[in-house]
This record gives sequence, structure tokens and C-alpha cells, in this order.
Amino acid sequence: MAEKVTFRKGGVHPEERKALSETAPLKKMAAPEMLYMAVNQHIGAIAKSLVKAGDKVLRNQLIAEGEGAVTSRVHSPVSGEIVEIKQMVFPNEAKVEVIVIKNDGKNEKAESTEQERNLPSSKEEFLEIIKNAGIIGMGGAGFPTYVKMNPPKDKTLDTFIINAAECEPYLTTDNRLMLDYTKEFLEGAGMILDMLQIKKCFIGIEENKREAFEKIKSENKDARIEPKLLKTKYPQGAEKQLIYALTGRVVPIRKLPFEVKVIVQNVATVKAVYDAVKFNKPLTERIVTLSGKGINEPSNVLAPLGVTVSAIADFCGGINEKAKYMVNGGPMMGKAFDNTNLPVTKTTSGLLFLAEEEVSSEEENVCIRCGRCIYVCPMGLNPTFLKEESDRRNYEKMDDVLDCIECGSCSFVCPSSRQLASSIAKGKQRYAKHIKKGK
Amino acid sequence: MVKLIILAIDSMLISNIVLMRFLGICPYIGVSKKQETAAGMGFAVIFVMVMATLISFFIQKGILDPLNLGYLQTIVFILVIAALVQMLEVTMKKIAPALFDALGIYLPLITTNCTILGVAILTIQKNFNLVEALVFSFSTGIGYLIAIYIFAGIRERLEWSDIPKPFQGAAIGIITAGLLSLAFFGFTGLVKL
Amino acid sequence: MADNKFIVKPAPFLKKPTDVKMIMWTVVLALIPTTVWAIYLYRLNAVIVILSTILFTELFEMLFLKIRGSKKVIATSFDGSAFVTGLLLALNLPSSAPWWLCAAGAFVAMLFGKHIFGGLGHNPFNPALIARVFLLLSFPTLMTTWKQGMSVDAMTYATPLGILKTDGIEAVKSMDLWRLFAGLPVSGVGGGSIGEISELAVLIGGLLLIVLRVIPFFIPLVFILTVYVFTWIFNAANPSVYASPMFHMVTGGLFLGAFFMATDMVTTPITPKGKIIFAFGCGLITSLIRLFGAYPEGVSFAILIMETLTPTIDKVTKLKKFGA
Amino acid sequence: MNVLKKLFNGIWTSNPVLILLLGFCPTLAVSTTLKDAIGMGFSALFVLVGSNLVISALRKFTPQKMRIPIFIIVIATFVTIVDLLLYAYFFPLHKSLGVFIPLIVVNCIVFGRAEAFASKNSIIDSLWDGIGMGLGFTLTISVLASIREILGNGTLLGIELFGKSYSPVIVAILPPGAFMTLGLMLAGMNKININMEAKRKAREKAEKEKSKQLKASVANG
Amino acid sequence: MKDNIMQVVKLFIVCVIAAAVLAWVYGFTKEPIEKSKKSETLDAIKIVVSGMTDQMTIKDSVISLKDDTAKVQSFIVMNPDSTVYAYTIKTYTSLGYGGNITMMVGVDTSFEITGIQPLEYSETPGLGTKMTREEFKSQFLGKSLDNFKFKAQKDGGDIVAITAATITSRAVGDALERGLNTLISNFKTQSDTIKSDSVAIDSAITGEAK
Repeated sequence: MAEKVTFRKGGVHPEERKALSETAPLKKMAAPEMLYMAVNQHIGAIAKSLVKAGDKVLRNQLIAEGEGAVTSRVHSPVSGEIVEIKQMVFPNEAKVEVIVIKNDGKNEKAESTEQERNLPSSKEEFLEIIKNAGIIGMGGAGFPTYVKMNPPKDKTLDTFIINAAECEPYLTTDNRLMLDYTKEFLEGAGMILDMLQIKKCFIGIEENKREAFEKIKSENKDARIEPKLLKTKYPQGAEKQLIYALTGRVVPIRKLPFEVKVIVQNVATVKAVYDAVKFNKPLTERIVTLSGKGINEPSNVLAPLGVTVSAIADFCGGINEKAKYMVNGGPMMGKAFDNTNLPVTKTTSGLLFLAEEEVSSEEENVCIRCGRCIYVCPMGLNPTFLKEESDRRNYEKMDDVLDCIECGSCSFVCPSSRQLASSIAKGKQRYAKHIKKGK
Repeated sequence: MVKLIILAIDSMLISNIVLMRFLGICPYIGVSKKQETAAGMGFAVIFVMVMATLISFFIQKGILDPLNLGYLQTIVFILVIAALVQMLEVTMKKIAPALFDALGIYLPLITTNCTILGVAILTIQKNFNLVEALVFSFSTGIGYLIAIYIFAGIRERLEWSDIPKPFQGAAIGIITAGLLSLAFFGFTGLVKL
Repeated sequence: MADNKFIVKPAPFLKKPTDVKMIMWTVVLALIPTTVWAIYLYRLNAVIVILSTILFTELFEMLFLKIRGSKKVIATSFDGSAFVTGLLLALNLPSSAPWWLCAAGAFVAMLFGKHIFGGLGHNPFNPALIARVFLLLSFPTLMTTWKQGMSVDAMTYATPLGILKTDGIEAVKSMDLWRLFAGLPVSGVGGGSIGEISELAVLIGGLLLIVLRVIPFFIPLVFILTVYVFTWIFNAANPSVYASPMFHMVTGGLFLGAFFMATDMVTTPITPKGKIIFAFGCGLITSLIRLFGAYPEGVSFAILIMETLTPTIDKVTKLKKFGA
Repeated sequence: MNVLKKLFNGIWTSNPVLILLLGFCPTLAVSTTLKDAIGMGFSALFVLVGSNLVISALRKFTPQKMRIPIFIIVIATFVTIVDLLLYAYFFPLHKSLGVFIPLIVVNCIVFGRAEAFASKNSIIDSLWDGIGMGLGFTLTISVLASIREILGNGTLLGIELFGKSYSPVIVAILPPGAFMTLGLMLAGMNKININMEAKRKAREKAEKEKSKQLKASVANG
Repeated sequence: MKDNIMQVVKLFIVCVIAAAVLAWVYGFTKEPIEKSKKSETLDAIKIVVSGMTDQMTIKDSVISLKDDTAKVQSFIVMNPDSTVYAYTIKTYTSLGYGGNITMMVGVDTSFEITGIQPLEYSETPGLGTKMTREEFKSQFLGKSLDNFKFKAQKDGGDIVAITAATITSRAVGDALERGLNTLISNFKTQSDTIKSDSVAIDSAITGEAK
């Protein structure tokens, strides 16, 4: 029996509900007729469209590119014609430019893509490939990977952590990927270790994915890579908590992981790096978990980016009348939305169609100061205090909001059903604006 | 010595100047919205209270009593306190600007704080000697600080509360003070004067 | 595809099923052993006290909710919080309390203890304690004379702590501590408030709360231990004046206070460190009042006094952030 | 100025204790019995009227810079006179009022009226202002004292009201009772004012509607 | 400059007038105040000694408490014919619930209690303060050291204690017992010597005992 580790401060144990999609085999979805590619699927400068209506595009062709140090690119998943470029409203309430592509069904690929090529000879070249392939953190944050893998010169790295915790209930994409692409995944990890000259790699897997853990353990030949079993606890997938669980190192407050010589990447990101480096294949598809009682066939789908929610849902047997909530991401941190025409993006790890009985929708009540939110906060904050101050916009007393990772553990345990996390998140945005204004 | 300790405990907790003797209620309600300001007020009160009590003690024993002018007590004491506060303001600004920054803004409020005059008069009424006067005024001041500081803490918390409209403001303040006073009854008899 | 209308609300979408109602009714459950024992000892008297206190508490809760313009008077008044207050208050009254005393206590608890501050969650002091102390100061005779359990005579007696205060240590030396602990009648001794007679019954309920994780174990532990240590020090220094620590353990409302009132979430510090300081302070003040104060029993006062410090304690025991 | 309005202003509209929130200390401290309260009230009334008169009379004579010391001296003089008179002729009252007689000096009601009113207005106006404020204070403290005495002692002006079977709410005559009762009185006053404000607004609104309708009908006609 | 001088002069004038007014008021209140100061003690004596008439005089003396070094005030009420009518003593005890209890006790010439009056105390309101009620006080009337045990019934004495205030009841007993003892030891044998120098009520009672 392997040793199990976990983080120490806070955390909760929501019902996992992974059984719905856990055993479903990976289904490959062919590209539908229309695809919607948002130019802004990442954190950083917004990419600008390189095409206009009427343009012909090929599969893997670059269609949007951003400027600046932190940005990313978008590629077309199919060959076809640009129909229009329009604005769509995404769940984070921001309007985003979307390139609408009509699939011509020919599936012509752009030159020199999707063919084996020589491995890069230097770190710079490696990072350039990742940048060109439009790879970003696929766990949900969407931070451009080439930036993350390139810490300031004075920082050295000694540990590479692959985040396979997948602590959100329902979601099984990482699990599926590790089971179905074990070899590629491990090779990708080795590649990153080579390129970044790191000697040690931990793969953190929660014990509810023991099958994936065993498989990786048995297929792994690389001595530098060590899969580690984590005690199931939410939010283990949060960067700082995962680093602590695996290495015992504490990332200083408001600092990045490289302060403790660590970088963290998501499972799907590692696989994307493998595809880009080995086969010159840009990021145009990803695995999405569709789950919940509101979808007829909960499944894990390898889908081209840009397919609409309704298209992918229909591919999985369609949405049934039980579905009351649609969530992009996991049930703890995901965002609810009501427009089935929105597309899947690089950060869409899951699409949940939840029935009434799966969701708690109790009315918000008054705080009885039970302190449960404090016990579960993995960052050691006082959520009820921060909520009150955030709601009152009392900027003098709410500096701590900046340390909130918005994991939602506080809202999860609150016996008064208070929306602590979302209030604090709002406060965080306001406070950030307030500080900017101050400067 | 024991007597002095008893006197100190009594005037700090058991016969707390605000909660049991009803002195200094106006600033108690007025300057207790935030704990920081409450602490500032508390320290300013301690400082002025000790000085005023000592000075008025000497005036009573050295001038009023020998000249048989006891009936001028009120008028003399209040003038002394008013002058003292004025002088403190000026000298503090010059000699200890840091202290002035911390306590200065509370000084003008203190002239109308009846604890100062009250303690000065009580000291004479109770026939305390110099050391007792010192202990009495200092520990009464501490009692004031304790009362206003914890009260301000509660009021900060009440900021979040959904207090019925008619009770907002002074009403809830006074009632909370009453509940504090209720709690402080527990100290009854801890020491016997 | 079904034509669904989707609801948009903020994350998270899952919630732990524990809610306020459940917490409150668990506390009520944990008070059942004490309640049952009280009824066994005092029969109809206890039933009347308990029922009328709860009834009046609920009535005043409804009345004040109505006055405050609540839209869900009935639902809110049965969220269990008023019931807990009523039951706790009843357990803090003597078995001989007349109905109007129960009503007065319920009125004070609901008005001054709760609703003028905006109701549940906003009150800085425990409503049941406010009411108890209010009654103690207002009707000292009624609140300090006690009947003996299981007896039919109308004689009133003092509590063991009362006897200790009035008649000194010799008068209590021969008392059977085990009987006091279990809440069995001891001759010449009044039981005290109906809820504080049997430490055993309180302990059973308290342990239940700890097991069910409604209250953290360290609050009652630190509270009781502090009282033990302090009374032990004085007992060791001068056993001819100060009673033994075990005597202090099994008498008065120490257990009821430590398990059911010092753990009141609304009015005690929210941080774990703060709770420990709070419990220690309660123990210290309880000991001081018992040993030197005018009142024979100091638990209620001690908790109330510490509750005045709750916001301050919360402030000084700010949590350490992860990575700070 | 209308005398009745002046008096009503002191007693109700700007009641020194309940509206201006002044003079809490004596209000709380000297309200255990109605007798003491009336004594305190009239003592304060005397000082108020006296100091208002003198300060108003001296308002042309008083230099701006020496204003405050002169006010203090005038007020303190009247307070001392009250103190001596009570001591001489109303000894039991003097004893129960205790330190709160000299403390009338720092009672913000007195100083506040001197500064805000008497130093700027004619002698007659100041007289009525002093009387109004004094009565307002006396009335408030008397009401508070009546409640406390009846509840806490079962008596009013020393006369037993309910007989032996009444068991008094002793806390009412203890410090907590003083705070709580005054708090309730403040809340009651607020409630009345809130209601009156709401009524006034409703009336104004109704009148506006009416005039609008009138205008509309005129326009239509 | 001239302005400043004027200001100071004006302030001075106000001060002088104020002082003058106060001096005047003090002048005519001085006598009544002196009287008031005494009236407290006098009133207490009148309460504890029944049947006092205006023709009687009071003589005060400071005596030591028996079994104690503390000095207390004692007052002897004299008939117009210079015989002793009654004795009173301002006795005290430190056994009270809230500290000291001072009380005036009056006895007739056979040292039987004619009345008691608590003067200063800080007992629990509603409990210990019941000692000021007639029901409690009246049980001591006509009692003396010979026919009454000044202990609570609970301790084998004769005092019917106040419900739930045994300590106060005991303290009262203690104060009374010591007061009576003191009176007896001071006056029982020397009642003759007192006659000679009796004085009028007004001038006899001076201030309070320290």
C-alpha cells in the first residue's frame, strides 16, 4: 500500500459523484458543421483575429494571435470557411470575439502539422513550440504554458508536479486521459523534464483514481517520475495545496510556485505539450466530461474546440428535462450559464447538466458564526468576515480577499447557505480595481 | 498595600465608572464606533484623570481647605480641568508630538467628560490620601478604558447586524451598555472595600 | 432536446447537508438526558417550568419577528434557535419558578437577548444567559431558593455552592460527591437550577455534541480544567477554607455552561485560538466568583463577561494565512 | 417668538436627552426614584435658566476669546448655589443626588444651550429656552424614574402601588435597568419620529398627487 | 494689546462677582448646612429611640467597641431632669455580604433594644437589603443579651434569617451583639457620672465617626 499524502490546512469532502462518467470510455466526436472559436480562452493579452469573413482556413491553421509577454494563439480545428466574427457573452459576463468557422468536411490540414518531427534542441526552441501551439493551462485557469515554464532567470526549479488530483466532483477527464493516453502522457512528462532540466517529477493522483495510478505506476519507466497517491480531499488540485501535499513546501503568500522551485502543470497540458513537440500539433481538441443527471449519457468526449454545448450534448444523448443547471467546469468552482450555443474552449474540463436534486439551492441565511468556513478554508482566511467586508466595500479591511483561491469550500460547508465564495470573489475584483485606482 | 489593590480592583471592575457609576456616558456612546479611537480616548482619559485629580487634590488640601473655601470647589475644579486640558494640548504638541498625534484629538472632548470632574470631586468626598487618590484616579481611568474598549468591539460587530430601525444609533448603544453592566454584576463582591 | 430553462447561480453547486436547523435540533437532542432527569426529579414542577418557558420563548420569538416585519414568522421561529434558548433558560431556572417568571425570562431573552440586535446571528450575548442573570438580579429570592428533588415537602434549601458560601467548608465536607455528580438528592441540599443538578446527564449530552462535531471538545475541556486547576491551587493552599476541586466539578452549572453555553457559536469567538482563550477566561472568572465573589455560582456571569470580550478576542487571534 | 412653541421645542421636538442625546449621565444615575429625578430636574432647570439669563445678559459684554471661561464660571456659580441651597434646605435630596449636583457643570445640556442659544439671543428668548430645555430634561428623567421606581420598587414617590404580593423587578433600579429602560425610551422616541416622518411624507405625496390631478383636470378642462 | 487687557479685566470682573455671589449664598446657608449635617444622625437616633421628646438632650461620646480597637460614636439621650432616657450606638460589622454594615442601635436603660436602623451598607438588592424592612427589624425589639441569642436560627440562635440572605442576617446579629456589649461595658456601671455634663442636641452631635 502506497503512502498517501494530503495538504494540512482546511479542505472539505464533497460527494464525489464521479461514478456517472468514470467508467464511460472515451468517445471521439467528429467536428460538426459550425465551430465557434473564442479569441480569448486564456489569461493575458487578448488574441487578435488574423482572418476575416469569407477567408478559407485549413485544419491547425493559426487564426488568432496575441501580442505581449503573456498571451496565446488560437488555431482552427477543421478546414473550412470563416462565416463571420461576432461577439458572444460568456459565463464570466464578458463579451468575447468569436470566429465562426463553417466546416467544409474536407479536413485538409495545414502544411507540416501533425507529422513527427525532431525534438527541440534547446529550452528556448521548446518554449517557442509550446507558444506557437497555443497551449495554456487546461485545468481551468488558462495561464499560458510557455510563460509558466519560463520563470525569472534567478529562480531555479527542482521539481515538476503534474496535477492529476482532479478533486472536483463529477469530473473524470484527467482520469480518462491518464488511462487512455498513458504512454503519451508519460513521454510528455519526460520531455518537459528534459527540456527544463528538472530532476524530479511527482504525479499527484487522488486515491479515488487508483486505477489510473496503478496503470501509470506500472507503465512508467522513467526513474525521475514518481506517481504519488493523495488522500481524497478538496481542493487538492489547487496549486499551493498540491505542492504542500506532495513536497511539504509552503509557497509564500502571494508568491508563485517557483519561489519554492516548483512548477505545476495539468495532465491535459502535459499531453498537449507532447502532441505539439512530437507531432507539431497545435491545441485544437480536448477531453470534456459531460455529466450530471440532466444529460442522457454521461461520458468523456474527445471533442474539437469550438463545438457548441448543444452539439456536444446531443452527441451524448442530449439534455433531458431534469436538467436545471448548466455548469462549465466542476460543481465547486465552475460557472453556471444558460446559453447552449456557447462553445467548448481550451479550459472546458467539464460540462455539467445538473438536476434539481443534485444542487443545493437553499436561501441565504444569516451567519451564526459557527466558524466552519474558517476551519475548511485551505488558505487560512476568515471567509465570513471577508464576505461582510466585501459586501460593504470596506476596502480598508478586506486586503485578505486577494489570498482567496475561490475554491468554494466555505460556501460548501456553510450551514446558513451563505454565498461566501462568490461574494469574496466579487470583492476581490472590486478590491483589485480599487487598488489600481489608488495607484 | 492590600487596601490599595482592593481599591484598584473595585474602581476598575466592580464599581466601574461607566457601567456602575454612570459617569462619562456621552463620550462613551460618542467615541466608541471603532476600537482604535476608543483606545485613544481611554488612554487620554487615564492621562488627564490622574493629572486633574492630583492637581485638584493639592488645590483642595493646600488652598481651599485652609482658607475654608470648600464651597468654591466646583468652580475651581472645573476651571483647573479646563486650563489643564488647554495646557496639555499646547505642551504635548511641543514636547511629545507622537503622544499628541495619538491622544491630541481627544483632549478637547475631555473637558466635557464628567468622569474627570467626577473623580476629582469623589476623591475629596471619600477623603482619600495622596496615594489613594493616585490609585483611585488611575484605576478608574483603566476601568473607563476597559469599558469603552470592549464596548467599541461589540459596536464594531453591531455594524454588521440587522438592528431594527428605531434601535439604531444611541438606543442600541445604551442597551448594550446595560447588558455590559448586567455582565459586570458578576464581579460584585470580588473584593470588599 | 428538451426545452430547458437554466438557472444561473454562483458556485459552488454542492453543499454539505448540515444546516442551522439541524445544528439547533441536535443541541436540543443533547439536552434530552438533562431534561428527562429534571422531570424525573421534579415531576410536574419541572414539566411546567420547561413547557411554559419554551412556549413563551416561541411566542415572543413569533411576536418580535412579526413586529420586525419578518415574512417567514412561522418558519423562522421554528428553526430551533428559539427552542434551544427556551430550553436552556428553563434548565437555568429553579423547579419552583412560577409561570410568570418563565414568561418574564422568555421576554427578556427574546427582546434584550436577541431581537433588538436583529435576531439570530446578530446578538452579542447569549439570550438565555441574559435572561438568567436578569432574573437573578431582579428576583433574587425566587432564583436562589431551591426545592429538593424527589421530595414532597415544601422546604427550600440552598445549593451546595450556596451552602459553601454561607456556612463555610465544614458544612459541605460530608456531601457525597458521587451523588451530586449523578444528580441524586442529598439531604439538606437544594438541587439548584433544574438543568444543573446532574452533571452526569449534562456530560452525556455534551459528549454527544462533541461526537457529532457540533461543538469542539476543547471549549468544555479548557473551561472545566481551568476551574479544576484554580480551585485545586486554593484548596491545596488552604483546605480549611476552600473546597476541593472535585466539589467544584460536581456542583453548580459548570458542566451545563461549559458544554452548552460557552459553546454558543453566535456569541463566542470564531477562531479556534479565540475559543481557547474564551474558555480559559470563563474558567478563570468562574473560579474567582466562586472563591471570592458575592455570588455562590459564577458560570453565567463568567460566560457573559467573556462574551463582552468576544469581538476583541476575535481581533487579536487573527488566523495565520497559509504561506504567511 | 411663540412661547408655547419654544417650550414644546424643549420638551419634545428637540428634547435634550432623547433627541439631542445630551445629559445621559444624570438621567441614568438619578432616576432610581421619582423624587430624586424631580429634584435633579429642577436643579438643572434652575441652573439652565440662571446661566442662560446671565450669559444672554452678558452677551455684549463677553469678549469672544474669553467666552468659554466666562460661561464656565457663570454655570459653575449657579451650580454651586444649587448645591449649597439643597445642602441647606433639602438635605436628603442633596444626599441622594450626591456628586451629580456639581456635575451639572459639565452637563452638556447646560453648556450646549449657553453656547448655542443664550450667547446669541435676547434675555427673554433665552429664558424660555432655558425653561423649555429644563422642563424637557425634567420630564424625561421623571418618566424614566417613574418606570424604574414602579417596576423596580413597586412604588411611586414612595407610595406602595401593588401591595405585598408584587415582587419588584429589582434590576430596574440597578444600573443595567437604567441603561435598558433609557434605551427603550430612546427607541420609542425614534419610532414615533419615524412614524411621523412617514406620515408627513405620505401626506406630501398625496398633496402632490392631488395638485397634479388638479392640474391635469384643469389642463383637460 | 489693549484688547487683551480688556478681556482679562472682564474675566476678572466676572470672577469677582461670582465669588461675591457665592460668598453671600454661603454666608446664609452655612448655618442650615451645619444643621443638615447633624440631622442624619439625629434622625437615626429618633428612629431607634422611641418616645423622644423635644425637651430631651443628647450627649455624644466616642467609645471603643468591645473586643475591638475601633472607636465608634455613642449617644446618650437624657431626660430634662438629667437622668438617662436611652443609649444609642453607631455599631458596625464587617461580616456583611457586601462589606461593612453600619447601624444605629437604641436601647433603654435596661439595655433592651428599642430600635435598630441600618445606615450604610452594600448588601444585595432584594436580598440583604431586606434587613431595612420592619418585618426583620421588629424581631429585635425588646430583646437584650439576656433573652436573645444574636445568631441565626440555623446556627442555634434566635434570629429569623432573611430568606436566602443568611449572611446578612448573621452580620446584623454580630453588629447588634457587639454594640450591646459595648454599651453595657461602657455605661452600665457609670450611668451616674453622665448626668453632670449633658448638652443640647444641636451642638452635641458633630459630624460622623471616623
